[in-house]
Amino acid sequence: MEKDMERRLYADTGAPEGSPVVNPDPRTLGDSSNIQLFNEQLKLLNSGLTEEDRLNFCDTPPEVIKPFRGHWENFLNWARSESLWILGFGTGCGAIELRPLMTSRFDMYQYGIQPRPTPRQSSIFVIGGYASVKTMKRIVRSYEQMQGPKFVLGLGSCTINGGMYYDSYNTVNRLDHYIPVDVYIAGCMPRPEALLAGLMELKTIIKEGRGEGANKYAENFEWYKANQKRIIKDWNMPDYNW
Amino acid sequence: MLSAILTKTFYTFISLMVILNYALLLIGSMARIRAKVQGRVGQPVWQPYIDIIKNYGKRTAVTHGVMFYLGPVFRLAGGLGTYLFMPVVYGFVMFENFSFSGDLLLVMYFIFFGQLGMALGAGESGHPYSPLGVSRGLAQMTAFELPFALAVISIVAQYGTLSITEIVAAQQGGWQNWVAFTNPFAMIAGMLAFLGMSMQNPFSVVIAPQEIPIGPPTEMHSAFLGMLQTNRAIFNGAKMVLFMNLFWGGATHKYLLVAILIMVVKTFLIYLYVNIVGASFPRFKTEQSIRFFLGVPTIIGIIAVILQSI
Amino acid sequence: MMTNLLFILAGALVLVGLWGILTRRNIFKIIIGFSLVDTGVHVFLVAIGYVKNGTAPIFDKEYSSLHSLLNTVDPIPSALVLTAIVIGLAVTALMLSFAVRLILKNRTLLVDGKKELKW
Amino acid sequence: MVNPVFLIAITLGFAFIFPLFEKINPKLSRLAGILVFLTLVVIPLIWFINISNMDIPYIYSSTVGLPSNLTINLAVSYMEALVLLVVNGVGLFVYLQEAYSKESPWKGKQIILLSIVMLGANGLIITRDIFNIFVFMEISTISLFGLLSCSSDDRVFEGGFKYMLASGLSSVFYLIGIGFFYLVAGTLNLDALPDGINFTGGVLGVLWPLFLLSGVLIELKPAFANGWGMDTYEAADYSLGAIMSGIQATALIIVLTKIIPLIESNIIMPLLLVVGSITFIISHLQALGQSSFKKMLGYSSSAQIGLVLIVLGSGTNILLAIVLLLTHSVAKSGLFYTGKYFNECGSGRDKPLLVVLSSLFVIALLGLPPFPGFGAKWTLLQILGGKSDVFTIFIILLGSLLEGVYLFRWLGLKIKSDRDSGLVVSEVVPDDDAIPGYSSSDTIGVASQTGLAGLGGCIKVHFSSDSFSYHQLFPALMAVIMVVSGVVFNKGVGLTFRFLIPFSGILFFVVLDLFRVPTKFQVFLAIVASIILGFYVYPELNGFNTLFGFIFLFGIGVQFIAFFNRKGYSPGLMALTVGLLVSLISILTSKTNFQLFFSWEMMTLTSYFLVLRGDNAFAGGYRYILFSLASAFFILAGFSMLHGIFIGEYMSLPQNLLPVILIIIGIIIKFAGIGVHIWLPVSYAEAENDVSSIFSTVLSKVGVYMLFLGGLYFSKRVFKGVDTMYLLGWIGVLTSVAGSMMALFQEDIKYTLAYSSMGQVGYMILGFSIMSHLGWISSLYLVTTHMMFIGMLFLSVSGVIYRTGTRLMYQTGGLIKRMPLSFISALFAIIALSGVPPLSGFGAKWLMYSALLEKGWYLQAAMAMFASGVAFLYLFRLIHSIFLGQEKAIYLNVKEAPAPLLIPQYIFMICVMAISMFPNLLIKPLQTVIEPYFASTVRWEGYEVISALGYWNGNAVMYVTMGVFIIPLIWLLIVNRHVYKVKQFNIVYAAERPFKPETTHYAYNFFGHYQKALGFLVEPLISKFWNGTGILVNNLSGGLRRWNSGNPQGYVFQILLYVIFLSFLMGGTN
Amino acid sequence: MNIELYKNLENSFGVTSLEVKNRNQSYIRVKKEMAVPLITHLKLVESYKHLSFFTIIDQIEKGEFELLYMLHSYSRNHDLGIIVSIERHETDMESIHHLWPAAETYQRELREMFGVEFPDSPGLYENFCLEGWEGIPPMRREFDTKRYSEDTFYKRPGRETNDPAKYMKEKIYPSEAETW
Repeated sequence: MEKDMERRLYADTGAPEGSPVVNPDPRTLGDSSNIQLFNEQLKLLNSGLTEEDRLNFCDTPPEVIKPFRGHWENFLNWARSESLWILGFGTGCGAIELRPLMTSRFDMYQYGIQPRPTPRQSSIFVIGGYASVKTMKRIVRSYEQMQGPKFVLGLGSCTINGGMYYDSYNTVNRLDHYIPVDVYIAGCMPRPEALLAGLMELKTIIKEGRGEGANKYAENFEWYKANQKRIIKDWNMPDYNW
Repeated sequence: MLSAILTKTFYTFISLMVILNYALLLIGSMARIRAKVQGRVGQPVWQPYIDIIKNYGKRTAVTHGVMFYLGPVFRLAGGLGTYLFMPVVYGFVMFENFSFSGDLLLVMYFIFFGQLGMALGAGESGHPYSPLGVSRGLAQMTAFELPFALAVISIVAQYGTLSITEIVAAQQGGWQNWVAFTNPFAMIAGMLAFLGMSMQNPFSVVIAPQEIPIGPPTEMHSAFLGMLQTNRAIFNGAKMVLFMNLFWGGATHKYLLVAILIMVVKTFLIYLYVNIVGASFPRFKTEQSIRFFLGVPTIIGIIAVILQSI
Repeated sequence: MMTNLLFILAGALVLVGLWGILTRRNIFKIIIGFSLVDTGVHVFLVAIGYVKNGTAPIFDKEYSSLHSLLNTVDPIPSALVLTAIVIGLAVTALMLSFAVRLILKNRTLLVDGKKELKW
Repeated sequence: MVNPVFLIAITLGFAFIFPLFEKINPKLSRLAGILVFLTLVVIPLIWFINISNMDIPYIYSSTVGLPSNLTINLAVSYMEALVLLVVNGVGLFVYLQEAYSKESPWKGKQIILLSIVMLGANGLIITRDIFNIFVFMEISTISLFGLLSCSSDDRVFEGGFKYMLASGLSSVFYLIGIGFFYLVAGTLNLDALPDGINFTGGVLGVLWPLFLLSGVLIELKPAFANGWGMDTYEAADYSLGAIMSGIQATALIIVLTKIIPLIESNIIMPLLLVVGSITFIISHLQALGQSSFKKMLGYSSSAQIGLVLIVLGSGTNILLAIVLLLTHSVAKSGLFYTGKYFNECGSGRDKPLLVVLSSLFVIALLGLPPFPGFGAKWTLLQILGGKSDVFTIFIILLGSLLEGVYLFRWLGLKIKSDRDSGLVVSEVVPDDDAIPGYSSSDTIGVASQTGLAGLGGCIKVHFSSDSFSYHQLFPALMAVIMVVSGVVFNKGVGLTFRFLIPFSGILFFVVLDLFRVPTKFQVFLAIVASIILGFYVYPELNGFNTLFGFIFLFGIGVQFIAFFNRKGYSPGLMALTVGLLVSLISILTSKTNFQLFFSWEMMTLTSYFLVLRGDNAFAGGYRYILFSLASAFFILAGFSMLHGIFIGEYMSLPQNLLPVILIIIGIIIKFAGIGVHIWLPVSYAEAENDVSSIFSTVLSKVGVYMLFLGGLYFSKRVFKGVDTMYLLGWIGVLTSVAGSMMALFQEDIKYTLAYSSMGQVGYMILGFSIMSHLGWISSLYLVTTHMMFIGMLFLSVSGVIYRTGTRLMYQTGGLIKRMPLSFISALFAIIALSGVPPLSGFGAKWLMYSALLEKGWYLQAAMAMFASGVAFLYLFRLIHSIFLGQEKAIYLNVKEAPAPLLIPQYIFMICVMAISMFPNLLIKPLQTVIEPYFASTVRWEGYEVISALGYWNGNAVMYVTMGVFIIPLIWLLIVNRHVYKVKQFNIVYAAERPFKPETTHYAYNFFGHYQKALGFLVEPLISKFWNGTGILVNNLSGGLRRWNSGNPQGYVFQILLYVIFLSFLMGGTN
Repeated sequence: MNIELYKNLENSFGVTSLEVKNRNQSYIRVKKEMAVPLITHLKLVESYKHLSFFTIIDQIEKGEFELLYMLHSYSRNHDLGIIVSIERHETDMESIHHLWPAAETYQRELREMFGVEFPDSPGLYENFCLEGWEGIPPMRREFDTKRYSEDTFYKRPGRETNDPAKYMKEKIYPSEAETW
């Protein structure tokens, strides 16, 4: 049954067969150019904000939080994987593919997956299709507001390489340069089954302890930030959105 | 003295464990039942456990201030308190909790404790949806409190006591002695009020997913949310136990386990009733909800009171 | 008879005077009306003390007897009238002076020609 | 002994010689004038002292030395001496004012004329000859016309002409009357009236009283023939007004008292009563619609004369009439003068002396304590009540209320600040641009300034030379004399020395103000004073009194600390507050009805002036005083019909229903029961913050105290088949529902709190009306604890207002970070107030519901629960809108509330916590208090209180609550490993970022949906009703005003009509 | 389009080159300075009360922008397009927001996408779609979007691009393709 689904999943897409794309290693992809993020006390500069606004935003950078060791962490990872709460933020056309998952045909609830309206409570962010620069800004903010451990699922070819909008002045080509992505699902658009398969894949990743996107983001914070700031011109948010 | 305290602590712990686990399973199974009704498979029965564990297991959290931090604590304390001031199973010391320190009025007012704390926590989060949800919830609360109060007053008038234990005691001796049958108007008013109290459709104005997604706990997450979920279980359990005690004869048997089983069955049915109503109706607007409760249920409650006082 | 006539005269004077006060709008006519009323009252007072065929109330040797006392005109009303006339004169004079000032100010002879004070 | 004729000789002589003097040396001549007028005062003083000391009933003199029937007699008794003293005193006062006035001082003819006016008045008072009365009447009127013609306002000729016509007519009538009288009596000498003659037989017997009375009454300007007099008042100078109303009218009343005994009492008494009542009510109504101050006072004089006529007509002691008359005479002339100064200087806010004086005169005029008129009115009503003359009592009180309406309106308008719109603005939320200087950079400066304006918006004083002239000394002297005489008189009526001593505290603080002692030091002294007061009254207190004494003393004493927050001088503040405290305590220590009512009125007055200190308090103060007066008058009416002492001896009182109803209505108005509540929110809200806190905590309890004082007397009274207490219970519960509902929809914190107090007092009333042990305990428990937690809440909010400068809740927000201590205090207060366990508020709720259910008042219990739910709503709204949510940029630098505001809060909080932990600390004393009335229906097991229905263990609840709170807290602290403290914009905002706290803070129209559902309950129907009543009265007044058309002939016609009316009255009674 | 109306407009506003697409749709051209008077006239007098849309066509070959105001008349049941040519380097145009408040949104968009300025139009410089865009407006034809994308966004190596038509012919519908 599962195999069957997987077949269907990849049948219509032009993307190569195989497992979802792994995250790039940031260190191989250039430096954080000339964007200064921190001051001497390792506080965020929040240079996009006015003096007045800075009072209203927290200026703590994200931290790498070490997981527990051993069975306890495995147990927690199991719980995390079995209780995936999706952030209800439809960033692109792919968001429409989320709806069928809630219906009785696909019923994601049986896998412990359910939608949540606020990033604070969600653990998985489904980027539904192309991410324009304008949306990217909101994606970044929402992603940073989620509490770790948190996972990102890139849905559709656009998130992988820009898809049919690869030459648009306004669509990012590689999502994983801006936020860490755990699973990509190729297709334009992938069907709900594909999405479901991607979620299952994510579950295994989490259970294996590989779903450390949040820590990766914190670790490579400057690189991600530089990439984000490179495209988001009017950065009027704090540097890290708690 | 010390041994008495220790015993009491132990009993309290047992009592809490029972209600927590039962209520979590109840929520899980009810979700599954609803799923079946909708033709879905539905989440596992133990899904609430996983969710709570996951939330407690979150690695980071943010706090907006002291009240935000304490809000869920208040909420849980409210739920625990409400539960602990009631006898759960009639006739067993282990499950009489702290019902000796206050009567029905205490329980009714202790419900406010958690709500106030939660409201304060939600308020300090600074998110506009939180107070919006709180204001809706409080407004609706005053409305359903009226029929509920009338029902309670009717029962008090009927039995001449405010003690829950005594109310339960007065209902012993067969189903025909239950308030539900000796004082049906009070039961109807109370059960209608219970719909509002459990915040399911059509009275889900607080969470209101389409308008103010999730309402008060918008900013609540991680362990805070875990705490709220714990409370949701315990508080729900407490409310159902309260209604069981008030209207449905309480739970009693000479064997403890059987008594608990009776409690389980009765509360399950009460919860089922709420869910059936919830699954069948769309949501009211806040003002419609208020008008609803101050309409028919209140009139029924008044009838119940008048019938008892003449 | 004579006394009654005097009373009637007094009453008539008072009524005429009042009529004048109430119906005339000319300020001087009102004052004249007022004088008429005054005079009527004076006549009334005099009439009270009147004794038919009485003599003037002057004390001398002839009138020392009780009998003669009964035939004198009652002196008290006369005294009253004298005082009242004097006072009435003063009031009328003041009234006239006020009236003159009023007319000069309002440029009208009518008493209600220009009302500044009311309600 | 001085011969009375000297009075006439002196004045006349002075009038002749003065021109000569003035030619020689004007200054000296003026001094001589002082001497003469002083002599006029001294002579009656000597008489007065002699008569009272030497028991000489009469000083008698005949002008020519002939026997009394052949000459004109002058006679002075106790009464005449007193009246002369006052009238000549007023004369002296007028002389001093006018002869030494700065601009256009009186010279030559005016002073001569004044002297002759005095001659006339003195003559009127002392002469015993009917015709001589006429002469003096004419002398005084003619000289008055002379004075009028010297007036600065040239409209005076119009007015004077009308006056002349009218007074001419009246003298005509009087002459005719003399004629007829002479026909009947054969003499005009009052002391030589032949015995055994039937004065009133036959036609002549009707005619002479008719004409004599017409003559005198018309001169007294009775309604509905008084228009001419009012027109004269309008145009005449202030001094002339004072002369007309203070000197002439008084003298004429004395004339009346000379004529009255001649006429059979069954004719004259009803006549005077009718005439007086009509004049009293109609003139007050006419005064109500006046915009001209002088005319208003004129009508008021006319009305006062009406009152005196009522007194004369009711056959009570003539001395009462005299006292009322003299009070009126002095107060009215004083008011004419203060009015003059006010007219010269506009708003009186910065003229403390003027404000004080005019307040005193207004109070004296209204017959409120401590002035003689108060005792007189009280005695009068007692006598009337003894005769069960309900109608007259009603007329007198209604008239007094109407008088209060316009006098306090005038006073308020004079005292109000320039910013005060004079309207009740609670319903209108100001525009957005009224948000205090959001864009400005030094916003905190603005905020603190407005905050200061709110708190320190006191009557600013500067005794600079231009605002203070020695002219004001004379009114001041008059006021002092009046106060002293009032105290003496009221002492005669029934106050004891011991009772009066505490009131000297007011004087003490007034003196401190005069010496400009800083407020902080005064506050310190006030605290000391309240402690002394406590020791002073402690031996006299027992039972309820001890409890309420504790509440009053402790409540106010603790809140005195908050006054330390004031800077500089707040003149009058401490005097009034101490006065309030003293009055409250005196209410407790009163032994007689009179003492009780005296204290009650003192309480009303001091609190009224405290309200008026607020910046926008005109409307609030106005409503406050009107409703308080109405309340006091209802209570007064009740007392007067009680036939016994109200305090503590109710069981022996006659079982009349009417006084009970009246007293209860009075109390309902005082505690702002539903329907008569509209005064409460606005006055509490517009008073200064620390003052409103005292009002809400302490003053609101005084109505409850009165109920408990009446106690069982009120119970078991059946009104149309319904127990009055049942009705009162419903009023209580409806008040609490209404108060809570209205508190819910206010944007203004102080209005919220004010309505909240109203609702809570409703609970107390409900508890009382249950009339059972438990009910009373619940009521008293709530009284005590409510004092504490509303104090916490009010002071906390005061701190916020002080720091932020705004009272609108939605403008603040997120202040928890800036003012954590205030927040904690407010939090505890709202937990307690809303009755959430484990704090003491739950105790109150538990006791009350137990009592209600025990009593069988089920629906009331349900309503009370509903109200308490609603209370929870507005309390949450309050704490959320102010302390939680988004913080505004302008309040970023707001500091914690000042310590003087925090300390009382925390004192209260400690008390609340203690009571919550150990409820028996409070309940057990309450039980002993109630023991004499009801047998206890609760019993104790340790900390557990057990009623017939349920049980409550405050101690155990507290421990369990702490347990269930602390254990989850510890769990949370363990589980939460990495918690990041974030700022206010770090919220989930639909992936956007917030830009403005103003639009992110959900606080405005917080319960909009509730308003949609239940808003119809708070439609301002009651306000509409009262506004409608106000408009109705105004229209009535307008209509009555129009009767006086200003046409001289019209006035003549009115006079004739009046005479016909009188003749009907006399004929009717014959 | 009613020919009399066209004649009228020709006389009064110098309208040229009527192009009738069908019974319900016509296009006319007008000079830049007469454009707004003409539109005002059409709205107020000639019942073209509805602004269907307002857009720009970049005629880079002619060196001009064609502004297209599409008006609709309900009574005539007729769409009238008014084409106004402006120089590509003189990109100021009179605003019509006073006629239709909605025009202000169009103008905001056109300012952002083409860099055509409409002085006095409210909120003209507020973000419409792009946030903080720098450089030449992206809808201008001299803007090379592909190069911009390559410069700005990280290209993922290994991506193949096919011509859709060719790809469909070859891979998806090879048999039907012959019949096309």
